Amino acid sequence: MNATWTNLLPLGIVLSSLLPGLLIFTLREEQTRLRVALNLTGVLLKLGLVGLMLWGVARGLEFRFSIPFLPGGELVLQGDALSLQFVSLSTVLWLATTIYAIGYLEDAPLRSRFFGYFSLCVSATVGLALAGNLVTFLLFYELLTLATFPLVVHRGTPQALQAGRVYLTYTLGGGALLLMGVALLHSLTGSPQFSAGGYLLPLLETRTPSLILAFALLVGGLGVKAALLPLHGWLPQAMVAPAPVSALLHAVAVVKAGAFGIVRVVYDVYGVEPVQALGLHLPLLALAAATIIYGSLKALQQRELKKLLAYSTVSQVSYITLGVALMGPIAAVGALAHLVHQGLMKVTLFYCAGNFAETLGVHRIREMDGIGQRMPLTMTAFTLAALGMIGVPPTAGFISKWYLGLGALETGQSGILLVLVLSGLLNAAYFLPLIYRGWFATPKAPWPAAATARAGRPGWRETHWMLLAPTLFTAALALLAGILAGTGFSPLGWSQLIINREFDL
Amino acid sequence: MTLALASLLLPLGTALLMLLLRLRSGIWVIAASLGSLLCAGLALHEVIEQGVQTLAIGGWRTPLGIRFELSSLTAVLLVFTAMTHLLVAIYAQHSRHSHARNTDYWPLSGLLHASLAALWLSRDLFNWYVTLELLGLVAVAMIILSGPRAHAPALRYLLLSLAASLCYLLGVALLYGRYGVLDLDLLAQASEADHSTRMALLLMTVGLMLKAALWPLHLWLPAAHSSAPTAVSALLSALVVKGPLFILWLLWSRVAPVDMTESAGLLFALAGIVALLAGGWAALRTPLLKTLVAYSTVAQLGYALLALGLLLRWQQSELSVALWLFVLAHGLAKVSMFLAAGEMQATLGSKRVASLKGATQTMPVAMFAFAVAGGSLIGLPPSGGFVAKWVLLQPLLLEPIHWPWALGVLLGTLASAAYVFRVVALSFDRADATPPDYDPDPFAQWLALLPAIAVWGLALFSQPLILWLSEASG
Amino acid sequence: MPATELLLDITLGVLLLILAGAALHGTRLYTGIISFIAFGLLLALVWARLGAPDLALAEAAIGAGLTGVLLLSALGRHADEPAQPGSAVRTLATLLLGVLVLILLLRAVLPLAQGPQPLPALVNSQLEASGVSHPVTAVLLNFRAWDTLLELLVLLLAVLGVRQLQPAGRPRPGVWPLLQAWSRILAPLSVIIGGYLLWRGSHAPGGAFQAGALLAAGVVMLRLAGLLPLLRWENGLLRLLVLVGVALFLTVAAAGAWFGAGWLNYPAHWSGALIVLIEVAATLSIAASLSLLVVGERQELGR
Amino acid sequence: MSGASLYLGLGVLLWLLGLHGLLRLRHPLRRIMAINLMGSGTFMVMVALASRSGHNDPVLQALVVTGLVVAVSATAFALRLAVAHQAHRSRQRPTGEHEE
Repeated sequence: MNATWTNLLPLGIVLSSLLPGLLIFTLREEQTRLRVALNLTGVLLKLGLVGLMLWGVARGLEFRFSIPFLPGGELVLQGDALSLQFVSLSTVLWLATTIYAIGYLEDAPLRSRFFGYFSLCVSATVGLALAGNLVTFLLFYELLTLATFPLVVHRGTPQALQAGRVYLTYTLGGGALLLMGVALLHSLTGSPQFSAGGYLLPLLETRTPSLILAFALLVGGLGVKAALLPLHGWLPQAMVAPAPVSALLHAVAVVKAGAFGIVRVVYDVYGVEPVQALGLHLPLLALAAATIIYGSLKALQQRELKKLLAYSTVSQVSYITLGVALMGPIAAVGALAHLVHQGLMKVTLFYCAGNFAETLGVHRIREMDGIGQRMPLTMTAFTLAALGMIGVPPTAGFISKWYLGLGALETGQSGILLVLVLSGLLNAAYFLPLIYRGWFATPKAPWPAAATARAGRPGWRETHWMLLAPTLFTAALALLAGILAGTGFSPLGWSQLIINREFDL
Repeated sequence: MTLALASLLLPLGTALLMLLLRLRSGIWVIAASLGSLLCAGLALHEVIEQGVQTLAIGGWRTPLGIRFELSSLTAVLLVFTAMTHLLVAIYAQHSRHSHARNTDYWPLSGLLHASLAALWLSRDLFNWYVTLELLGLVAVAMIILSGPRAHAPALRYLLLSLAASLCYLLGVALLYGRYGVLDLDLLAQASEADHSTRMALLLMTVGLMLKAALWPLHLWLPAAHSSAPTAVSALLSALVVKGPLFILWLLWSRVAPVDMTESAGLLFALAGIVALLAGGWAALRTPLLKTLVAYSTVAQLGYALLALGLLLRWQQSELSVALWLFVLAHGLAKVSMFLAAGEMQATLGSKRVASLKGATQTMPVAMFAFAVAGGSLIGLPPSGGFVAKWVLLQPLLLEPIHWPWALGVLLGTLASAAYVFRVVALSFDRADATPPDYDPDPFAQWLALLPAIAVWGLALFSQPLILWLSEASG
Repeated sequence: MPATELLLDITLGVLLLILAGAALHGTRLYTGIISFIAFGLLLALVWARLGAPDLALAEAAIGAGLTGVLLLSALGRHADEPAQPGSAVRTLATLLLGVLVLILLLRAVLPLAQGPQPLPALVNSQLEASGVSHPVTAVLLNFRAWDTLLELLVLLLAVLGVRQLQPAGRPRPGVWPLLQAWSRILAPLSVIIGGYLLWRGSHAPGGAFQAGALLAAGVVMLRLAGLLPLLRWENGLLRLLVLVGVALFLTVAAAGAWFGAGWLNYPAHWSGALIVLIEVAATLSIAASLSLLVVGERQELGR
Repeated sequence: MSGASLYLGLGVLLWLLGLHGLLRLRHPLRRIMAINLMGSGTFMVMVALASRSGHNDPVLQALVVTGLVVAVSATAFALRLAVAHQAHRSRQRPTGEHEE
């Protein structure tokens, strides 16, 4: 393999967070400046590299790095349009969350370990996004599980440990299923590169049972991370993790890894035709629809803000699966756009929840009464993101739901429209009261003067700037993604590009 | 071949010199292991370049003399043995808890190394009996280094090991009586499926399975391996139990008549699955740390047994690759696990698993080593354990009729995940951390991490490795 | 074969079985051990009957002598075991299983009374080249010398193993005067016989192991009589004695490999001399190791 | 029935007797003797095989010599180990310490 820059760029993108992460492990606790410097260098470098790759992919360059690994399955990292969608999202949100986390964890213990594993997680996510075949995908998928675990149990309390055990039980079980599925497909054809339209068509006739079982195993394994219905139990529990972890990992990296995997399996491994021929999309569709409704219903019953957001994630991530399972190009555009939109909105919501908790000690929904007067900026961001989640135009959430609805009509699954409408109503039912409470209810007690060192005062300095800035940044991005949806470089535009390539339109 | 012999002789000569001159420093063994590793590596290179080599010892051809054979598998095993010895020797030289001071640890470890090398090279049934006895005695002698508390398990191990040798020897006697030769290849050419051959194979199999602690003859292992000094536990689990396995594999894949292998293969494979589950369950239940690691050896040997069984049942020689990959990956991972466990146990002052609370803070590197090695046992990519499992799974998954076996592998994976993460999850408990008795020793912890990293590195090296191993099994 | 011989064989077999049963199940441990020693002696007779005088010599020295001393001295340490409650059902089940296994084994073993034996002829044809005229010695020290080398290592390992036990100083019983008197005669005798066996080994039954075992028996006897001073492990001479067999063997092997003839390949004209040399060294090592194994004490085996 | 067959059968019987003793008996000295019986049985099979058809097989006899050395070394080690174990136990018991 020639070591040209196009070959090395995917590796560079992975290493740009991996190496700083490994270095951070070796730092002593009090080397704060060096740690921050390493973190930021990694983030900015990665941002630059991703930008370079975006530019290249838009111009039709190919980025591919490979080393020999298993017989018939190399380790391949490649940058295509789909992977870049996820990579860009992760990188931008990593930037925001790193700043957020530095502020959030100021003076907390074990920061070297935290940031070390945090960088590893991002590396695994990016690697998973760039994975060029199933074996590579599997590898990063498992690494993501391992790197996330220490963050879930970071606080080291019995409660955190319990959540960690649950998390591991689910994800390792899922990992084992995925391993079996990948190995099964590998035994049939090896692990060729992901390609639009899949590579299993020739086996459709002869290996039907194997293909069906493999699909079930793969979706079962990926469904754990994507929090599909019977496999979602870990996500609400994992909310004991510190807020930046919940924000980046459980709203974006981990759950999206599952959803992204489903996209890859359906489009680039099986291909649309075989999936339809085997009738595999229907159970997936039913599962996704059920999860959407179930998650919303559960969210309605929650009293803690983070738990509510967690169930909302369960519901919202399944939109992506739903869009994929509809098997039409328009729905697919909606699904891929939602991958980004949901990420931006949900991360904002988690930042806000973290701000409330850190500044004023607010964890429960009841305690949010009148919080908008004390923290207007955060509450504004929260409102924007929540409206997006409900799907109010012109927010990003509206755009993706619109496309999903159109897609459902296009493929004749009009029942799905009903699901979308119902879920929108449910979303409104659990988000609107929050917005109402925040802005219009009167606080039960006066806000504490300054609960912690980083608590600010009302106005522009309502909380630590490192907590506030990322919140506003992502909220703005979520808004812009909706308003500028028509332009070529919006998430929607990019999704269109991907789908044109996938469906060969 | 000269290089392979040198790889055998260096540790042997060093051990004898150390005894004679009363040298007490581990430097000598480290140097000898390094030299042996170098020779073994060169021997491997030679085999790859020139193909399988044989040596008639003393110039006497078989059937009269004893034959050495250097295949690529043998060379890989020589490298593996030397590497493991080198890693463990560096640890033992450095660690405060190794029982290497004021004992015969060093010469014994040299003799262990030489015995293993002799076993890998030999292809003579009776010569294997002597090497098996050597292995058994040296293992027991090293177990009792840890003091009188180890005497009871050591005695039990010794007696069972002797009985197993005699089972094996009776089998050898029957084969010799039936065919009049002792060389493996000559037997392979002559063997027929008659009553004497069956009985001989049965006897030898029982003896070898007992020595290799293969389920259901594994009961001696947990106590023996967990009561040994840390460095010794590592060597025993990584290497000693693999010796009999090697002979078992050669016997069944070369000598046994085909119609016997199919039924025996089924039994082996079933025993392998049960070993995976029973060993995993026992590891999950035990309150003691080193016992947990020892039970994990029982469970992991189940994979090897499963691979052996299926290889015999379906006559698929590529499954030997899976078998030996399991052995290599398990060996390295187990070295790391035992060293980490021993170091933590000694520093935290308790043998219990529960004492590892908060170990990620008090002894982060050792705990990390334990977790990383555990990852390979579970088979997480990209570790050596993963590659081995992958190679094993390929033929299992290809035909729907074989899927039940894959289910067994899946369950085994989950069982190993359960016992590894039982420990790992506990170590994150910051609320109630066990304070260390001594200052943790960072260098020893890093040494424990080294083999764990090596086993993950094995994955990147897997393509040539698979090639060499499949050449040897073809 | 004549009926008398068959009768003798059957009698021997029945006696052996009775003694073996008594060794395991004799009511007192002491009885068991005595039966076991008697079993060893009888076994030596069987070896002689079966045309294996080499083995008969070895068995007599070991089975009856060394193992007996070891067992008896171990008995001093052990309390007699508590009687094991035996249930009739279990005994019956064991018996049935035993009979079943026995039948299977017999079916496998008995057909072997006629089997191919290519090796004896081959040994005889190569005997000239081996450097010795006794076939067993030729096999042990030339054709399968590698086995013998490893066997010496086994012996060494046993000594090392006992060393790790840090054996407790045995309370020395008052020496029995008669034993002292006898051993003054027997011990030199054992040395002489041992030397003779060693020398004879190259052309007739006998050899390093038998000679070493006899020498060891002599040493043990002298020690029990309190006539032999302790040799400390610190003493280089003792270590040299224990190691010389293996060391010399290995040196010869390595020299062979180095100077071209090949691993364990004796140069043609020297093979007889080299074998004798190795045998002498091996005898010394075997004698030293065996006597250490049997009567070695803390000072001899300790640090 | 020839002498060789007789001793072949006897050897197997001794081997089995030893095995049974090893599995059933608890006392270490008895078990060690049982193992020695197994050894003697095995050697008897080998020697009987060596003496079949009249002429002696020197290879088998040599193997038995080697086996005998191995067996006696291991037996001696086992006996010393049993003694040491016993000594340790009897040292511990009076002081009332418990083994784990």
